[in-house]
Amino acid sequence: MIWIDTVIQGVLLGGLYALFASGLSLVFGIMRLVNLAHGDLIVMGAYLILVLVTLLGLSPFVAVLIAMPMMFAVGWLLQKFLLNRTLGDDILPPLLVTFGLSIALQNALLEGFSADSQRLPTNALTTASVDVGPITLGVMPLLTFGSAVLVIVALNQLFYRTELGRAFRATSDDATTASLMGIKPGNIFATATGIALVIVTIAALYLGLRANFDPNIGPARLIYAFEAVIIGGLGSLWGTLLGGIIIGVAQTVGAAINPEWQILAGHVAFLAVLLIRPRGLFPRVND
Amino acid sequence: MTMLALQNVSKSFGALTVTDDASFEVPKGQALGIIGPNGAGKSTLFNLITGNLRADKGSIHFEGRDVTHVSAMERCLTGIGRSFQIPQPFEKLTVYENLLVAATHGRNLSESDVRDDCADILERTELIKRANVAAGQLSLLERKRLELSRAMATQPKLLLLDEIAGGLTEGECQALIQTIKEIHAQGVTIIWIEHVLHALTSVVERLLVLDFGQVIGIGDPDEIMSSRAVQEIYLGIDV
Amino acid sequence: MALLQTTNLTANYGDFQALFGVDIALNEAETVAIIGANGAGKTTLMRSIAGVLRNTPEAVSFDGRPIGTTPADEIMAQGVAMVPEGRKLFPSLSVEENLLIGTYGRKTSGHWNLTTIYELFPILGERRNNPGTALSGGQQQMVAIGRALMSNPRVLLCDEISLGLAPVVIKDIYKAVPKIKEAGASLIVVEQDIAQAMAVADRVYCMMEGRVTLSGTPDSLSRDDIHKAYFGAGH
Amino acid sequence: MAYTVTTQTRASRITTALGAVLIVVLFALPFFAGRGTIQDMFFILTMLVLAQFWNLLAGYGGLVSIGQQAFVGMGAYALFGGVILWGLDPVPAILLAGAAALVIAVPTAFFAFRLNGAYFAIGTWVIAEVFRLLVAQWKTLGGGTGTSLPRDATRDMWFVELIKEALDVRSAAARDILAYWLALVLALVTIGGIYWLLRTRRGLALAAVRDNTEAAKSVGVDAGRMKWIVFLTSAFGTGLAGGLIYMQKARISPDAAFSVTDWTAYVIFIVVIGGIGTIEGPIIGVLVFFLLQSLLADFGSWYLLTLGVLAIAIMLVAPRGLWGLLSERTGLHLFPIRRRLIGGRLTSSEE
Repeated sequence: MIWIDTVIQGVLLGGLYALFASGLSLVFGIMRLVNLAHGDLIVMGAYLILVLVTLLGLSPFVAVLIAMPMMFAVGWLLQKFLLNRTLGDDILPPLLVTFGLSIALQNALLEGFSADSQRLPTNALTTASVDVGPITLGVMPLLTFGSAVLVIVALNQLFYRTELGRAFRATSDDATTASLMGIKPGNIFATATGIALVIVTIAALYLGLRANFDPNIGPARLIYAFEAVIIGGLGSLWGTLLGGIIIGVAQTVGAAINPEWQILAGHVAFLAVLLIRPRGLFPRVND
Repeated sequence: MTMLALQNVSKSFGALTVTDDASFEVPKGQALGIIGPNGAGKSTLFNLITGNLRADKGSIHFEGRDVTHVSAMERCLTGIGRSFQIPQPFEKLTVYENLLVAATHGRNLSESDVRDDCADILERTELIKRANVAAGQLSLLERKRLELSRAMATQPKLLLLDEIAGGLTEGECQALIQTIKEIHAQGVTIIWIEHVLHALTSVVERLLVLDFGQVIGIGDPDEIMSSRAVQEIYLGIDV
Repeated sequence: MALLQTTNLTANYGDFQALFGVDIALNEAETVAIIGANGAGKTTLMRSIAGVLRNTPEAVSFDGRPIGTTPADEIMAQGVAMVPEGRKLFPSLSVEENLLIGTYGRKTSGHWNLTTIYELFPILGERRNNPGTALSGGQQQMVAIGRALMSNPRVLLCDEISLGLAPVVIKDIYKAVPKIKEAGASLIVVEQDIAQAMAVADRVYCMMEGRVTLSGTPDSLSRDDIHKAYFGAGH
Repeated sequence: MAYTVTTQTRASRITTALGAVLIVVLFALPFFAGRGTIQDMFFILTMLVLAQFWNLLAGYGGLVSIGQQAFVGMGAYALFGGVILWGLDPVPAILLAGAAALVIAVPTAFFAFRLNGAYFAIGTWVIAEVFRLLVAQWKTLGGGTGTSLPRDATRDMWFVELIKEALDVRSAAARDILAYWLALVLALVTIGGIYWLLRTRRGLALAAVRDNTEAAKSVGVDAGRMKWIVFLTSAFGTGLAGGLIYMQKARISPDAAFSVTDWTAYVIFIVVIGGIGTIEGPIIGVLVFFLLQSLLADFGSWYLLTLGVLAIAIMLVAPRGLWGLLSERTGLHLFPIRRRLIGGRLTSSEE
């Protein structure tokens, strides 16, 4: 029984990792860009929500709604004026620029908010739990997982049901031909990163509600996100969710055996998948 | 003696079949020309022979040895040299160093062993005066010459030339033909894809026509050129 | 004043000059063919007009405005659509989505919409939900043409639409050209296939090695002239 | 007339001469410089070694790793393990550090080579994390909190007594001088070794693969093997540096020894700022890095913030770095690797 509980907790934790990963997956899927500052942007999102909560006295769930358009703008501008300039055949510029951004962002947050760990204010709802048969599930993990599923459904709708989604896919296939259709690839990329940062903001909300955060925890979130993306197969959003779940379950099961093994177990699961299926579980055909 | 033999070689990219059941042989010492319209699968056929691509079906034999599953690098070592359609020099290396890579690795020799060979090739291809210039700074003709020189530096028994005369002036083209004729006269087997037909027909002994990845015809250049299939392919069909 | 024209247009890839001062013009309601062997610079010319390659502002003009430095997406929005060489369908998009994306930058009502495209190429209607790349070469070419038509362009640039297609398929595709003209577009058709090009064109330019070597109406040009302009003297 | 090949230029002959003088001065430094200078120089030299190896990996091999801390950390822990568990002297244990890094580089490469480009980068990072977490389980070496080198091991270290007597210094200073000399030797061997490698036919193949992998394969270059050679070489060298750095620190913890900021971020910034793909670049880079650190040391995180922004700016404005800018303008190469054919029909041509 305890094992079923552990696995379910792991699945729900996987929802959080899928939220971390969806933005990364989206950006990679469209422009083959790996943003090494992704984890730090999540942390930045959490601080933004914290500032809004503190200054305006809002609930985190309301503050996130204000933070989302702000983060969209950050993503749009970041892509349009910085990252678009690094795209090309050479992988060094995007890697090094986003790595520089990661370090700069971490230290800007350190300067602004100090190294003290913070937490978003929780209320009765977020600490509540529900009993499903013999198993007790936290409302917060359930909300997180539900949000992850919702985000992925919404992204899939956007991708396959809207004109913007068509433009995303077309630009990802062939940016030059897309420009012959009247598409501005630079703006499409900027919009994609903007949307990725909206998802990052949602991830930041749950990051901040569920645990303490400080300016230095970004890189570890990037690694979880990256593992989820690779396990799922590049470019597959449902694969990313499954990847998140695998990391989550591996971590909770690892922790149940020995608390010190939690993180390690997640990494080992990732390496095992890499060993058996180097292209992930659901690789895109035309990659 | 047969230098190269392809048997029922096919290659597809998704739904698109770019090489369709191709079979032909090239005897040792012969120069074979390959023609066909854009998109007929000529460069793919080359990549299959050099090992830059792997065939889905069929087999490729080089000097009697099955090389179907052998890597591009090893095929080079067994004596298949190539030039690329779009010149692909090592841009930051000098012209001489470009040859040196090919000569030392393609034949597994030391630098001092191959120095004179490389210089000799550069003299023959008229690049010697540019030996110490970075390849990235060469003109188009020089890049084409470098493609040829670098392929020669591996001392190939079979030399594959991919549109080496395209984009050159008539005079430049004639000079290049002369060089290729000399290489051929030394006994190197040549397969040459070319759109500049008069360049091709002045060198090759046999012509192969490719269309939709299929071998439409192979034989004497004059006969092939006057065939209806080639007329249709090159000058179009009447509506 | 021509609808679209190039003036002393040059183009380079690195230090390789692909075009040397090309002057061509397209008048309203006209179809112009550009023929020439591989490497003559035809595709480079098309890419320069469509804005994929940048030039000086005055090198290309459309409707009296210089567009030589205008980005491709804005040129398309002004009404110059291109059927690119090699079809270039988007593999992630279905047939219908490939057609719909053609209107992304220009939503002008006119003769062409999904219904009329499916009338022009009925097979596309049947296969509307297939991935574009699962189609045969000829059908893919139809999608590429339909995609460009969806924006109801004033000028349609067709780059080697017979490329890699069987003769019977080429005939099928070319049957659409008169209907496209009828609906009001002016066309530039780039072809290696001389016979096809001559049959549909009002005027012909022949290119060799980055220069226009011959131009005129199809009737005024003998097969011998063309042969020379095509392969160069000496063959 | 026959052809000959040379790589020398006038600048390189001057460099050789000046370099020889510089090397003598550097070896003699402990005789007239203070302990602070020696410690600064130790830091500069070890960072230079790390930077040269990362540059070999990314700048020549195209393998952008963010996991070099794995080799620093494993090297350092192997040294501590050798000293604490087997009673080795710390000086020879540095070789053990290199060997340990080499050993873990094999499985690391096996996994990481399954990933391409940017994913290779994060993949190496994940693997470094795995090694950090595993080492944190190693209770005899202090687990997560770490441990120190035993006092008698550092006291009785090889050469320390000799240095104490010869220079008339305390044993702590003597250990610093020893570490400095070892770092100097390591840096010289690293630069000399990389320079030698680049001038062999393997180095030529490496440059060819970097310029055009497909074409390189087509002329017989084994591109896959080049990747392995570069990866293993740089792991070994990074491990040696890691061992040496922690021999000098004499205190280790998993978080410090496997720090991505200290052992990879700084190193990347050094190479990018100085100029990637050249031997001169990391040398310039490490000097700029040290200068910035001295200037901004009092400003805490502003320092790293500045470094990050500077690296972004350099990558966008001058992707070949400061040395790239300089050598583009002047054509100067202190470590020329370009072979020039002379003689024969080239005799009349200008040099």
